[in-house]
Amino acid sequence: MSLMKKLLDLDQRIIYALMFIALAFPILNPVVLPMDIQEYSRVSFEFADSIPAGSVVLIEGGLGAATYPQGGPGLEVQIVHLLGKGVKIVFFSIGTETAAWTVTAIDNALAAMPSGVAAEDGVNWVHLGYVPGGESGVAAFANDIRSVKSEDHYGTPIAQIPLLANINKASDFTAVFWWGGSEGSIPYGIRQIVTPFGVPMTGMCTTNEVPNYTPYINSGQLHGILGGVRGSAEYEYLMDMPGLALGQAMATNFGGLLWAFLVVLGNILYFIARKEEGDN
Amino acid sequence: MDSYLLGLIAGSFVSIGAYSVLIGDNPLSKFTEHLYMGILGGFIFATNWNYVRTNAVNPVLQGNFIYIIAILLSVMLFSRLKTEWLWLSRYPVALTVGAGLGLAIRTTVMSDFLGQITATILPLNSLDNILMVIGTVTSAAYFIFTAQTEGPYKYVNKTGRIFLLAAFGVTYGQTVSFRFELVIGRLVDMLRPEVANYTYLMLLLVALGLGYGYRTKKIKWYKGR
Amino acid sequence: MSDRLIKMQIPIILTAIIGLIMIIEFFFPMPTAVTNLNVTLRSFVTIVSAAALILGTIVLTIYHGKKVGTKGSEWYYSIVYIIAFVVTAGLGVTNVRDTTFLWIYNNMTSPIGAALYSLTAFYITSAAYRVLRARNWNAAVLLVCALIVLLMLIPIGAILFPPVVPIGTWIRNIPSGAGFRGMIIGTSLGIIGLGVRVFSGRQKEHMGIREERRQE
Amino acid sequence: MALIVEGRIIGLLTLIVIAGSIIYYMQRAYSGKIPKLRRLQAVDVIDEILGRCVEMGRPAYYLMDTVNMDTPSILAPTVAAFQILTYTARRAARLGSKFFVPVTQGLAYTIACEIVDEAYKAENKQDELKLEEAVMYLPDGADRMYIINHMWSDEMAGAFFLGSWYHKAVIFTENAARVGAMMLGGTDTTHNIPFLVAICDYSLIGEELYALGAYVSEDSTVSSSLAGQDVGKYIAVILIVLGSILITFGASIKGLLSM
Repeated sequence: MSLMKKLLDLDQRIIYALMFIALAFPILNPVVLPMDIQEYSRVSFEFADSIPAGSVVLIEGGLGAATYPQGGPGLEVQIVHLLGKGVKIVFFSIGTETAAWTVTAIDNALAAMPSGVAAEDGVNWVHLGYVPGGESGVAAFANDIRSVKSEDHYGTPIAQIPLLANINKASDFTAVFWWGGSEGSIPYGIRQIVTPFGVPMTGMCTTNEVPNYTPYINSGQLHGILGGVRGSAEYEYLMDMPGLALGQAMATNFGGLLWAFLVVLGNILYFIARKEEGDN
Repeated sequence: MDSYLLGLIAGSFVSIGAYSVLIGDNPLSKFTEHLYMGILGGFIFATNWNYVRTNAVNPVLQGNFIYIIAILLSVMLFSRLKTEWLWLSRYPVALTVGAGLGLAIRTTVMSDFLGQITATILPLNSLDNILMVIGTVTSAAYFIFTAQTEGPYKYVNKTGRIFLLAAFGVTYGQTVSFRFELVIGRLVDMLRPEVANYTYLMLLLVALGLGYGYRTKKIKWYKGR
Repeated sequence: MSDRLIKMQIPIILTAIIGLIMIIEFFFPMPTAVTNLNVTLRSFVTIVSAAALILGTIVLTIYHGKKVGTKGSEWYYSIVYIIAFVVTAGLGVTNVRDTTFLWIYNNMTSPIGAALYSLTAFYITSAAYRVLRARNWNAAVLLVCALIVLLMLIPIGAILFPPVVPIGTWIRNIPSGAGFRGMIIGTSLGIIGLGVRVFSGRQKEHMGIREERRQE
Repeated sequence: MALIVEGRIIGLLTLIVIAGSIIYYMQRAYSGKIPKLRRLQAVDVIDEILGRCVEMGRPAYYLMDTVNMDTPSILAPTVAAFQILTYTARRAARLGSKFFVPVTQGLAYTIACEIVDEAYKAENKQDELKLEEAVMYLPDGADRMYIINHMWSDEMAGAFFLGSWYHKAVIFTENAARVGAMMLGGTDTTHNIPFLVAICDYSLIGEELYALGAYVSEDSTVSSSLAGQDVGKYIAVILIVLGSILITFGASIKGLLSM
């Protein structure tokens, strides 16, 4: 059997092994290649970067077990970014599971916080936890926070939280960051906060949902959007904080290139083999 | 060791077991298969048991007797355990198929049939629009069963096929990238600094075990094709 | 009542009636009683489906039990199944919010599930190497579209081959969009046809009924 | 109160026209007027695959992937897959091929049991059937490992991938191909049909799955209904072409269609 034939009938397990290496290598040794920043991500980042120190922003944490690996790293970097700029953050979630994952994001961000940044619970940030009721819950929250929440996620009464002393409705926030994950909840924010209160908003969703939200971006209701792991990675890249998302996005590079290489190789070999057969 | 770290390690080990299926049928993949099936079976049993209890049994206990019908239909399913009574399960099937097909038909005619037609009605003033109309028409006409593949219809059929294949190619490419993200997500958890050493140890043990098995021919090695 | 009536005709008529109620409710304004009835019927469907899953796991457990009892081939694996099943089901039935039960779900079931889901990445690659070959024009179309779209999606693709981004976007929007539209229109007609055949009682194979035909 | 819900008038009208033409063609077939249909290659492929399995003494797998019968969009292809299963199981019984049908949902499982049981009864081969081994319930998700492992250890020679296919499409077809099985695939899910088309030896695209279900019933009145479905396709083609020409000259029929 010629080498050509052997290569054409390559044992599939060799391909699997190569794929494992191609996908695991960049995770262990993050190689950061220059990356084109997508327009929507750049707009979203610049929007976050333009928030003045001292203002209070609202973050909806909608990442769950399935979406946290892609969105979580981005959210963590954003928390570091905003707190580092002296911006105060109020968190909430519209799901019970996602409220718990938001705690994870806050904890990881605090651990990664550069020293000297003020990041005190209740003063610089507060996590209000789960707000039930879906879109109507968001509406109630936007109109009167105290009507839906009497204590924060950890059980501290709202009256004892200094950050919330002068905050009770959506118009008290400078901006909204909606980390919707795969919840499909970004329109809730647009309909219940952006439109009635005029608070500017941006957010994050999974890659496949990006096309659904482009109309909102074109109409100016949404200031860009971060899509999937690539969106998170671009945030890390722009912050110069290479982390899990950047590693993951770069890892798709190697896998994708290997895939493309194998397909092209398969075709070249196929045509050579066919020509040889034709000659004989 | 706390339950969080223990969970990560357990997750890493069972993932290795799951990935071992890539080699072909082997004892580790068989073990993981049965373990997974058992856990998942138990999970499905428990959650559905709970669902039936809260949504059918409890309403009846609270005096909502119409749910007795649901319980009765559910019990009929168990006729499966005796072949002569199999026909009893046709009643619950009638309910699900009737309701399901009815719901499918009423939405498909609006969103799929009329919706796609309306979206394709485009002014023929650009190449893109013209291609869109031609592509949709020919690929819909590809499925005309009463037309024989000869005469002018042959060309319609061939054109439709090209558009369908382009659509399949795009989906193939798009899925590839998304699937890589899935492996990467799993690997990230398995290769976390606090777990990585356990993962490597497990990999080593598996490699040694399987290697020994294959060398001594105690495990069947499937030839690659 | 004849045997044929209860075993065959009533289920078929029932299918048609329930199906037609669902369709009529959608197109015609209905009194709330009918809408409520439909909601109840749909909740029955979910209950019956849940019960069916319970049945399935019981049958599977009986199968493995028999295998252990008769020491069938590879019966020792069945013990693994039974232990895993009994432990998980036992914990879950006593309390679905039990922490050990949830721990098992989060740390065993989801990782295996995620790992198995991600197996697709490997098979998609080995399949691509084997079958994505430009054997003829049709295959070439599929191959080229797949390659361009993938390169468009990975970050490095746009750096190495900048034109893939506009070309890929165009392919995705126009030819591919058109192909899928045609296919969706066809499929919707297939569903309607299936509905008509089932509701009119012409096709009843899904109930396990197959009669000898009048004409071959 | 309006007689028909607003915005759904044209939908209802379309449904009546399409269903009406399907019933019309079925009625016509009673009086012996049978439309000439293009032959679906897949009908012969079923026998070819089963024949190959008998020859090699290896089993054929009949896989349907997602069979959640409470989800309407999944139910339709599943019912079509059951109709084809009825035919395939019967052919398998007649030819004496080993046959394996794993099912991942309880209700579908009872149906599959009944279908296979009836098929072997009809061929008087009940004694050759071990129902609990031929039709097996596997929890959705866990079936992936079971089927991959068994594809290798059984060295199956033929496989059918019909129904509502999701991510398992590429997992099973690629393994089956590597084991060396001959495959027939068909689904209507847009996300995963590329894999069935690219990997299987023969494939059914979208509506062809439903058509095969009608075809294999071997009842000319049923297969005649396909001619009725074609009326719907002609309607679609005419509406699109006519609508586009009209809109080019400034007259839109879109408003009419959304009545």
